[in-house]
Amino acid sequence: MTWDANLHVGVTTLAEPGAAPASATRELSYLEAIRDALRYELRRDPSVLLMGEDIGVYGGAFKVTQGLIEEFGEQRVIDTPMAELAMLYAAIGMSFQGFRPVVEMQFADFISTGFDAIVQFAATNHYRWGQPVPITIRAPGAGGLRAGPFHSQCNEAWFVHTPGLKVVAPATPADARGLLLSAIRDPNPVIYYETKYLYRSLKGPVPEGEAGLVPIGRAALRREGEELSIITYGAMLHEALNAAAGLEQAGHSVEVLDLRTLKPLDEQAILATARKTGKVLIVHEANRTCGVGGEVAALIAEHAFAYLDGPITRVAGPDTPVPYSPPLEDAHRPRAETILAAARQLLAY
Amino acid sequence: MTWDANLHVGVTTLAEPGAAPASATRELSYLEAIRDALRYELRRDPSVLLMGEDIGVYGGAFKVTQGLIEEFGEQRVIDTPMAELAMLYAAIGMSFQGFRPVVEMQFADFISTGFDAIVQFAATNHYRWGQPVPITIRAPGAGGLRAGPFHSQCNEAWFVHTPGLKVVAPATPADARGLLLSAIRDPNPVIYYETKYLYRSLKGPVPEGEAGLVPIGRAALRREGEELSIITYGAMLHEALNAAAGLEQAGHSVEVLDLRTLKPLDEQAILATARKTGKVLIVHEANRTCGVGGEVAALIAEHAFAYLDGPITRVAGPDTPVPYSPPLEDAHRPRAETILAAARQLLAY
Amino acid sequence: MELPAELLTRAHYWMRLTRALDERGTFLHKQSKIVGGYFSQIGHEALSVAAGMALGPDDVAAPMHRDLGTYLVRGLHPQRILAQFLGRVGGVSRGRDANLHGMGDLSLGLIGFISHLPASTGVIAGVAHAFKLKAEPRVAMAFFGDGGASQGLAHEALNWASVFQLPMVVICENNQYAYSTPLARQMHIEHIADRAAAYGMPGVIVDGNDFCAVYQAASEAVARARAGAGPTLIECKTMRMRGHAIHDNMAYVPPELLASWAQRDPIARMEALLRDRGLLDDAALTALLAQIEAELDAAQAAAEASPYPDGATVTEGVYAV
Amino acid sequence: MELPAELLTRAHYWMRLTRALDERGTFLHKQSKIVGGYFSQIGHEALSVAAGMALGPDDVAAPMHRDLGTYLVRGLHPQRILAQFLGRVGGVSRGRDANLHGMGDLSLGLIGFISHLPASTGVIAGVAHAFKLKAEPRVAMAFFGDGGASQGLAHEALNWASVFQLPMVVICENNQYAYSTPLARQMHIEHIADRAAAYGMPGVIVDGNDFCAVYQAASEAVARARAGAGPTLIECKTMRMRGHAIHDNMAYVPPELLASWAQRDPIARMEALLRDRGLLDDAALTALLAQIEAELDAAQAAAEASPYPDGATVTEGVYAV
Ligand SMILES: Cc1ncc(C[n+]2csc(CCOP(=O)(O)OP(=O)(O)O)c2C)c(N)n1
Ligand SMILES: Cc1ncc(C[n+]2csc(CCOP(=O)(O)OP(=O)(O)O)c2C)c(N)n1
Ligand SMILES: [Mg+2]
Ligand SMILES: [Mg+2]
Repeated sequence: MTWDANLHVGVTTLAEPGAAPASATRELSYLEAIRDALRYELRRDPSVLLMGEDIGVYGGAFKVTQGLIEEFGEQRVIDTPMAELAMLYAAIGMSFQGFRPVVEMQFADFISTGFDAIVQFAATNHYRWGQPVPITIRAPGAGGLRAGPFHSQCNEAWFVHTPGLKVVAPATPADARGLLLSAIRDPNPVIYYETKYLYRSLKGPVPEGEAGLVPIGRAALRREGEELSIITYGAMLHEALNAAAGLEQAGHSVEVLDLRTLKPLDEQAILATARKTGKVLIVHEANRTCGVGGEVAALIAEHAFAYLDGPITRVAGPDTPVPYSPPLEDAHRPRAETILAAARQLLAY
Repeated sequence: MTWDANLHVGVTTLAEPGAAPASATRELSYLEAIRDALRYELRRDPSVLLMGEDIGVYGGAFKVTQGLIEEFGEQRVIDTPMAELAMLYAAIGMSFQGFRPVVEMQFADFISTGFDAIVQFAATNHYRWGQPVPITIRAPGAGGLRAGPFHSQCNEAWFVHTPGLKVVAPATPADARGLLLSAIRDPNPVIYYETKYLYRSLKGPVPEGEAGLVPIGRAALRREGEELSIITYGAMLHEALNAAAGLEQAGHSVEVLDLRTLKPLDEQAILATARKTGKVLIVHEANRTCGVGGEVAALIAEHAFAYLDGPITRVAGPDTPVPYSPPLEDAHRPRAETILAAARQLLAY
Repeated sequence: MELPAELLTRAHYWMRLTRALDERGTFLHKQSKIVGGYFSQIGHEALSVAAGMALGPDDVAAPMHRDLGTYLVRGLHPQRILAQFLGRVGGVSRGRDANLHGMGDLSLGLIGFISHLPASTGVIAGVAHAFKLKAEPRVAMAFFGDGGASQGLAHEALNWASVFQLPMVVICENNQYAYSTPLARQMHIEHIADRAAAYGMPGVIVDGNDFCAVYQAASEAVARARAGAGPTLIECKTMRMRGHAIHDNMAYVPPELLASWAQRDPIARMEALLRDRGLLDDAALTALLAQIEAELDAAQAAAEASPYPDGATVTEGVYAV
Repeated sequence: MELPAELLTRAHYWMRLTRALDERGTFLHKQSKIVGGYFSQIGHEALSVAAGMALGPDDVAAPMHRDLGTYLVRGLHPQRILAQFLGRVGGVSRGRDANLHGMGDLSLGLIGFISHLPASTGVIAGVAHAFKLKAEPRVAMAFFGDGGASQGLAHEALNWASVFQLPMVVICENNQYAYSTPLARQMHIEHIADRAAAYGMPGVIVDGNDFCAVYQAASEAVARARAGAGPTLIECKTMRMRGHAIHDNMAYVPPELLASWAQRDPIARMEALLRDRGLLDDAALTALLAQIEAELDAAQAAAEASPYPDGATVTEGVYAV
């Protein structure tokens, strides 16, 4: 038996529902959309620079930055020593002198090695002495790739809890580009969670130029429905959409909200969908306890209580490290089927 | 104007409701109870040792470990270089050779400097290769002492989210001792949040010997009531009890649940009180978003939904660093009055 | 090389101002006007003032909790510092950060300090990196202590500075203790400057209580950095003459050690030098001290006149807009 | 000093076994039987085997992702390693951890590796600390690379070991690259061993492709540590002969550099030595290789016979009870 042989083979093409495609769009993979955003910002703004381990000559562990050192030179695409903490502190220092560094963590899992720079310095600085810290931290996260406990983490909740940061998690190529543009231009430290699983497996239309900007703090309604709301983000959006399609076949009308920004959460959109359907299913790949789903549930339980017709339900990664072996990882990572089962139960409530 | 001149003056004495006092108890301050637990374990178990910055000769920044190096020697009360990451990794290594290290973070705020050792190594090890990591990390946390953004943090949610850790947060001298005994004996990494604010301001009866053990994972009902449940932990317990007393005078019957353990949460006790009163107010000093309160709310919204008579409400520290200046810190830290106001609103729902 | 009279006189003023301000801070804490912690820097005046004076106006420094002199030299007004200590709106952090934390003001080339040592050494590496990328002839200066030297970040930042050959000067203030921990428990070597070799950068040892020695070493390092020749590590040997913070009675410090360092007081040495060179006499000193007290009285009055922040503003400013 | 024939023959077996197992791993990955990543260690056989053999049975090692030889020498059976690579229940981590991560087994004195480099150097400092506290004559050995040397933890752990004078030996495997990053981008010095002086410990440079050199240096360091004379840093100069991981074609490595190191292949050198000393001939080598293939065939069959873990067990074992 071999596992995941076709993990990267079936490419999903996602139409962006709701938004009429802008005049100029291209079909890009999720990864290409990220690279496109980096290139676009590097061209547009001379203060933007990239830093990271193996991002220059090698083009990055996932080749996201491939070709950029050739175009922009090693002054703007900086291969660094293997030192996440110094790297992130250095980015802060550069930002104090007019740069807008975009720092690549080789995997989101290594963000913990530079934790202090983010949560203690960058997050608090503007509050303390008024100096903005316009840095972007790219964190390639999440699982499904048989990469084991240290290359599959979804650790966004650490930062969603920490005041002073912004956290985004695009689920589509258009958002991957659009949110990265916004992150780089934001005067605050933004952690940009990109989903490795989607890098090459997902393609979609991506608006060009400024038209593609996606504002931080705004969720996207990916599917409208009446009976149930699924609230999710990242790779789970696609599992949720599959589940919703399955439910439609069974005659159910399901709404799917893609959070896109995890901090600040789009409370309005969250509460609007909860109030509309009265039944909420929250889905994320990250470990359940104290994850973003808990916060979303709490917001709804406080501010949309009167509209609820059933228990706020969560489908999330169990509270374990992400295991390596395929049957274990498959049991760990929520899938359309898991979501379907939970949704059916909630619909029947 | 001078602030907080009598911050440490008024000593509250807390009777432990519910539990009949064990035959042998002493009145100890919260700080003395911690020291007593350390001494008790050091005497009982030769594999227990203490490590930290300035904990030996100096007796610790807060004098928690005062006198212990004199009694147990510098082999068991180890003054370390100022290197939290090495310290925590060393503790892991020591635990692999039969020791049970208790590591003091000088302030909970510096736990982020040793973050990797905790969340990447200690938390995952037993799951990965089956070797337990029996270490205890003492984290003196929380505010109210005019100590500013880096000596006042409540960062427990980072660890509550991370699988493989246990997290406790005693609110009384008896629990301070009893949970520390349990933490040290637990075969897993336990983060022990002690509240600096209570060190000398709170005294209470503390059972002696083995009778004082408090199991990890069990909340304590500090006050029984019918109309509303306040769920809280740490220093906020005392604000909540004050608020509950105030509400009683206004004719309201309020229940107060002290979580004591934050991971694993005592879901049974949480759901029981929520089902009983139907109205839940969650209180913590930590920043609101993605805090432990969000998780508690989510648990209730999922598993006690049918019993709810009002929105699950949270009173928490706002999403900012803990500011220094007294009027700012006072506005940041929940107090009995804040809790009262929220409770009144919920009671009126 | 003999330093010019004007420079020494200026340095003397800064050193005296630093000590007087520090003593005022201690007094305000005794009066409970400053709440929370307070860090005294007595004994550090020579190094903090000299390092600060070695920089040019466009350079950037990240002083730490005992480098009050550097803040002053770079132009941070005592009024803003006192208002900071007192938690007032007029303080550098507008009441948000405590004591010497968060006293950043880039218009003065100052990075605000956070507790997590030696954070600002990492930040300074980035500032220096920016100068290099922009090809600006500017220098960035970091400070860390004998305690901070044990932190991984000290290593990472020094390595970073040397890999990229950045215009950075690192002042290591070896004051023999990190809180209660003596040097020998912090490291198994005698000279922190010897670590410079681990990064292929020059390491210099100076008497941190001798203004002229620190000034000369720092000026050379600044010149090297400005010329594009890379970073330097300067170890200033000194002694923390007070407790770690105000509540600490320093029982762990052998009295002989303190006594021997008291003989080497940086201000006394500076004044002996000035007198030797005919630049100071009793009358001039008395006048200077009176002038400084008057300056500080005015600064304190203004600081105390500054209001406490309004609690309602607690959530303001978390994000830049 | 000439090493005994028996020892060299044993070392030769381990080195050949290491390479054969590694090549099998690569092949299993090509076959998609191993999924996810795979790290080859070709070129590291001398150092990983020699370091492992310098330890005694009660000592503890924390090898990293290219120290397959050390795992084998310490007694980890190829069957458990292959089952680990294949994600089976019979693997060291029972399918929970990936490739060479998490291959810990304290009954063999092995600490499981995590990705976050150089984590296990910190853990080993603690193991060594425990030995010292218990006054046991045991030694703990850490491994980190030229990349890991840039991490703050490398500094903190070396400093810790020297402050407490721990029985610790640190093998720095300088294989010229950290992923695509060449040494000169990682540090501004030539010899990582020179950093030992920053901790007041001996630093030794050896040819990491020469079994005898590594064995002798490691044995001396182990003896020093066991005798209570404190830690040693040994830098093994070697070359990573494959890509960082299996997907990496190493286009960034100058072909001449690779070619020159190919001349210094550790196994070829060992075999030349053995032939010189009359301990090996063609027939013996053929027999040894056949024996190793047979051993690995059996190990692989047993590993493949081991089941995948049951998905239902995913939440088991997070906590020790
Ligand atoms: C990472 C970190 N751990 C612990 C502390 C608590 N702490 C504050 S100052 C200090 C001692 C610092 O010593 P040193 O670096 O020598 O500076 P000094 O106070 O002697 O000037 C300690 C342990 C801290 N600030 N940061
Ligand atoms: C803290 C951390 N950051 C990044 C990585 C990603 N990574 C894995 S191996 C590697 C290179 C390691 O180089 P080196 O230490 O020289 O070991 P080598 O692979 O050359 O044997 C990198 C960057 C990591 N494992 N840990
Ligand atoms: Mg010091
Ligand atoms: Mg390497």
